[in-house]
Amino acid sequence: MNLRERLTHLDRRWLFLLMGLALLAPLLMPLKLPFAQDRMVQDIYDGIEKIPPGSTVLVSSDFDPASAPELYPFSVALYQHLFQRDIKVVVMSLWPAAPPLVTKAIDEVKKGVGGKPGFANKQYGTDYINLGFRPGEILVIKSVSDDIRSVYSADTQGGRLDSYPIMNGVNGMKDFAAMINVSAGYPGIKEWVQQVQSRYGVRMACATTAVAALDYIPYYKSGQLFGLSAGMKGSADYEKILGVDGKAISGLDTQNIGHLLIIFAIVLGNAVYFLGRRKP
Amino acid sequence: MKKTIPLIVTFITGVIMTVEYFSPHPLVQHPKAAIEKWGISVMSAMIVLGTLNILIVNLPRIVRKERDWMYKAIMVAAMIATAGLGFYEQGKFDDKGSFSNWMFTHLLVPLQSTMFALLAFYITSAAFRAFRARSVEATLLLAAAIIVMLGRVPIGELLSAKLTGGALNLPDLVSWINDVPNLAGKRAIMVGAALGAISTGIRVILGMERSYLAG
Amino acid sequence: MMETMGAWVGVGLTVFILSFLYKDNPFYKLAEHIYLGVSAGYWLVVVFHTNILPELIMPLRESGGDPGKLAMALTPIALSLLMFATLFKKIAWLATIPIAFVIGAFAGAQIIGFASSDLIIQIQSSMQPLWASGQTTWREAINNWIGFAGLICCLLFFFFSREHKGALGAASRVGMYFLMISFGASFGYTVMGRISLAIGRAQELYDYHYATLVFTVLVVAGVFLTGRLRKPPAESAEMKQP
Amino acid sequence: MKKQLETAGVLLFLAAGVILSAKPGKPVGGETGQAEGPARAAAEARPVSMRPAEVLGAADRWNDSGDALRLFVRQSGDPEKQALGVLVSEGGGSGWKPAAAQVVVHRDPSGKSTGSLLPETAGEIKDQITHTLTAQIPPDKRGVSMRLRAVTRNIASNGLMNIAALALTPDGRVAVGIELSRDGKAGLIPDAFRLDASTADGPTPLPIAAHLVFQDKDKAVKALEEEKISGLAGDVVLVSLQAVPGGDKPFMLRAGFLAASAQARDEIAVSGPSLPVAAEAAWFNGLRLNVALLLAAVAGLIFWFMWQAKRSANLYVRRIPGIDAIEEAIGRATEMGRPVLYVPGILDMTNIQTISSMLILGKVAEMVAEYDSDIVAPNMIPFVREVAADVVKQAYYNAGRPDAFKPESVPYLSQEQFAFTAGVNGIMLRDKPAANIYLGGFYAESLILSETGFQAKAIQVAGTAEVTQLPFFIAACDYTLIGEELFAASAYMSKDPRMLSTLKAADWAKMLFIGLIVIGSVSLSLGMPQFSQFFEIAAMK
Repeated sequence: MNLRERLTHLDRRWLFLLMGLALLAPLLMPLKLPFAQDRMVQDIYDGIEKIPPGSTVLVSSDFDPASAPELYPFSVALYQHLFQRDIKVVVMSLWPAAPPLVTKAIDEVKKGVGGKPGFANKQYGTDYINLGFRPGEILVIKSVSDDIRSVYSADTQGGRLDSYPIMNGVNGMKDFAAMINVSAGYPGIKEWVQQVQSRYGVRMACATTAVAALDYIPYYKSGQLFGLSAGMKGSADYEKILGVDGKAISGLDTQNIGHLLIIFAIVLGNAVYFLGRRKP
Repeated sequence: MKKTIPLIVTFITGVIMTVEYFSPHPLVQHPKAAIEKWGISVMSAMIVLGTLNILIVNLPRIVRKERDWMYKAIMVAAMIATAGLGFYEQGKFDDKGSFSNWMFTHLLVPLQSTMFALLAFYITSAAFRAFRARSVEATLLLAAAIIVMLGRVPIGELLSAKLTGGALNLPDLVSWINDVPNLAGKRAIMVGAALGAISTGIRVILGMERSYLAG
Repeated sequence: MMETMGAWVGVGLTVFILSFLYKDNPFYKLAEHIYLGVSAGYWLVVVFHTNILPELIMPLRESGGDPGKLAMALTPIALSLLMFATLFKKIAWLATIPIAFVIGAFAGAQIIGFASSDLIIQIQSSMQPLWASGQTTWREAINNWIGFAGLICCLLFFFFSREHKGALGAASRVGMYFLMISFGASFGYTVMGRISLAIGRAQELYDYHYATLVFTVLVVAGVFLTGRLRKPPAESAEMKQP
Repeated sequence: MKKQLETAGVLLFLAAGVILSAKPGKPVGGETGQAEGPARAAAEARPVSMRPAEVLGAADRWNDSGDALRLFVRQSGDPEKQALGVLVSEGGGSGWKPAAAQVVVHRDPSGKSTGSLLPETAGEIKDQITHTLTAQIPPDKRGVSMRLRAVTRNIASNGLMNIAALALTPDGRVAVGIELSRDGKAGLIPDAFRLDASTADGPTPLPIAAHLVFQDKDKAVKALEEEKISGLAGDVVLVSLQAVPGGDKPFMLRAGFLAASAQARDEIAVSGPSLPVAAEAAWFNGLRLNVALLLAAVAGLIFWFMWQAKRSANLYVRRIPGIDAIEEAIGRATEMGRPVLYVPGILDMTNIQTISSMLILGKVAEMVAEYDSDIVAPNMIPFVREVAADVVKQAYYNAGRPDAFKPESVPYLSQEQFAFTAGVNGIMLRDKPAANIYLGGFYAESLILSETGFQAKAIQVAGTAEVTQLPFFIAACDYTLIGEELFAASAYMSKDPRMLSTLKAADWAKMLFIGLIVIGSVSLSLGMPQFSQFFEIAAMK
């Protein structure tokens, strides 16, 4: 069996092993290479900087643990940024597994994370609120944007919305200075843009997984989204702009080797394939 | 009757939800709000039904000791344990220190994220074994993919700058690909998909598309 | 104590699932079924506590005998209950009513969403100045030309009522190339996304490396002990699952 | 050779991208980043100066949606020299933006801004000023004059009523408060930035949300915080309230100006109550005319071709290469005596991709039944499984072999994505199907399925509208139906004239869009933005 044949019949578990090593190696010896920030992420930052302090922003946290490596660091940085700007945050979710992650992220931010001081003074119900999950996908999106209380009579703590000062005067999409969607798929960005952004003209930005990000470029280019963060790189960019040393920046380190491995695999696989075709 | 009633229901809800965008009149807006609220209830019932189905499908199998019945039993036990604890603690999955939160953090999170983490491995194997430059299309796709893959990581940025003496900035090229050719392609797909969705929507509302009634 | 135990459990389950990469084995199956059970239980509780209790049952209690309010509270409950008709063969068709209700609502909402956001806004923002003037630089103008031509060619690629010959054929071919570049870019992003998913896990395993080692040894030994470690056939049979 | 040339051409194109994407100067896309086209530029332009100015009125009819309100302002003292300022709101509440694009302003050499109302809008102003009132400050109140000019009402898109009141702050040292009352008795609400029913004297039975919006809101907020209100001289202040429409008694409004100091807001002046305004519902939101027209055009095309299809079932649709591939694959599977694997995706029946997939499944199963071959169609959603089983059964019936249908050939595997995927992979490795057909909605499993199928050397035909998954299918499958091609294939295979007619309608709609884009781009290049502006969504303006 020559090398080409061996490669053709290579057990894929060797490749799994290689990828495993590629994932672990940077943890042992970080490369810490510098990187340029994406303009679309810079736009999110600039957009939030433009929101006057004291305004209320709606965050729809539509992801679950599966996409947490990509989107959780973004959420953390986002709450840090919003708290830093003294913006009030109303968080809701269209994904059932999201609300505990929201609580966790905000707790971390309050404690202080990534070299940023904490925001211990932020009060639940006054500075932020976690409304929780509702089933119903676009129907929830539509109801929330007209009248939050029609779907959310209570928050995750079981309290009536009217018992929280932050909800005072907040009834629908018109009362939010911006809407930020952290989305891992359906229901997510597309539904928010279609049902809410194009209808109410609310300023909207999104963080999404790298997988889906490019599908939403048309929304960004048409101005429907004022910023778009793609996957872990986007989260790392945001952390960098914000001056946080977060999880995404260290994660990006791991991506270096992983990407090189995949490119190597594609090139090698094709080489083997074409050589094999020539010698039938 | 079995077909007519659902078709009428679809027609009414569909028309109200369409017209609602154009008419701010309360006679349209109030039914619309009710449809949204009721629809949400129906969808939560669907979820409950789905969970019930797990029991209905698996319990007989466990009782009959079919193949892998032990795993099914573990699944049902895990489900009942989670649900039981959750109901006992009133669904407070985000209360630190509660059992529900422990289950969420130490069972659901690692399990779900590892399930998806498998994809990182599969993509390596697929890259090696299945992604072939068999045609002009596939070649082009892989070329663009490699550029983007390199341009999105620090090491690619560094290499491109070093190798070309700063003439080529990969992240800029990636931005250009995203903003120009990618935009054209994605927008065309978006427009086409929108046309498809609209025509299907119209057919559904008018009862010409009724495949969802089968079964 | 609970936390440490939790971390060990988490690492253990992670290793169990990753063992699937080697081949299907009882550890993976165990973890998989725990996952299915836990997530189903989680869904049930969450839906009950976030919707059924506050939005369906509470309004009933709060209606206070007011017939109008009572009717408004009862209708969604009745609709939801109809869903459960599927469980009974004879009246199963009744479940199509709530399904039809939701499908109609989704269809209507989507018609509007797609028409406003994905058609009209996209068409509007595709209208770009094609030569440099005022605010537009030449570089932008060239990019606008590429985008303009690309979009039109891509739209022509999805043209079905004419044979793709001659000019239309050429245009649709160009359109296909644009599509391929755009798919290629997505492909690159997807690779990035997929690798990201594993990074969190790698970090966790690294952080609790004692647990990782213990469980890895356990799984390897277990796979040996169950006697399934025969040389797999040439084709990867590890995916086999009934 | 042709292939190589084409590849070279495309690679050259990518190389051109290097040049186009390179710095110097700003990155492609411009420094504004997201800005694209004049629409955005206009939205972010500075408002025209309106100092000192007088609010002429607000157009009532235009904001019946609550999505926009336009104000007309002219320079006081000189009615001949008019400037027209326009504020457009996103949603009637927060986020009022000056839209300079709609202002016609001439500047004379002395620097004074003069302008004229657009002829048609001038007419509308006259007709539409419905409620105007003026209030003079009592002489002892520092000699500041104050006006509450226009009060408008409308129904917002959420069915609530918007009431907008305009007030002017001539000397700039004041902020504004507003009063809402049903009988003219309730007191002034002394909060310049949050108006809420709960802070009024006695609870108002209406859910009221109000906003104060300055032309430059950021500046106003900052100024108030720093107690430097003087910077706001001459700004138009706009207050919008929402109230539920219905047969209730009408509302009245009063505007009051407060001293700027945040600690002590001395009341400077209060206007008299406005004329009663009552909520009234509108039937059609004129601002959404463009969406209505476009939707009508698309629907019209669909209905027209449907009618055509009924009259003459002669609708040409080109052959789609993917269909040949499917037929070829089934043929080969039959020859090899191996089954055909058909995966209808993992989405529910509500998804159009699944619906299309079911139509194709019917045809594929029919072919399989005719060839006396086998089909396996695993499912992830129980409901889809039921439909798929029906479809396959019907197909066997149509092929005249109803007894050959086996329910287990349409198995339900698992509702969990990866368990389902593993199950399908198991089928591939066990049953060794010679043709794998993946049509419908796919997510992450596309990669795993197509790789396993490639390794198993099956002919693979895929099709999905999930754009993110297309790259994997294209790279690993023999033929891929891209997006709409999936729907086209289902129409083509069903030969149903109604389906074909939708396809034809979509083609014509695309032609229409191409036409619009060409006209819009050319007119924009010629400096005529009106055409493209017509297509702007009201909320986005």
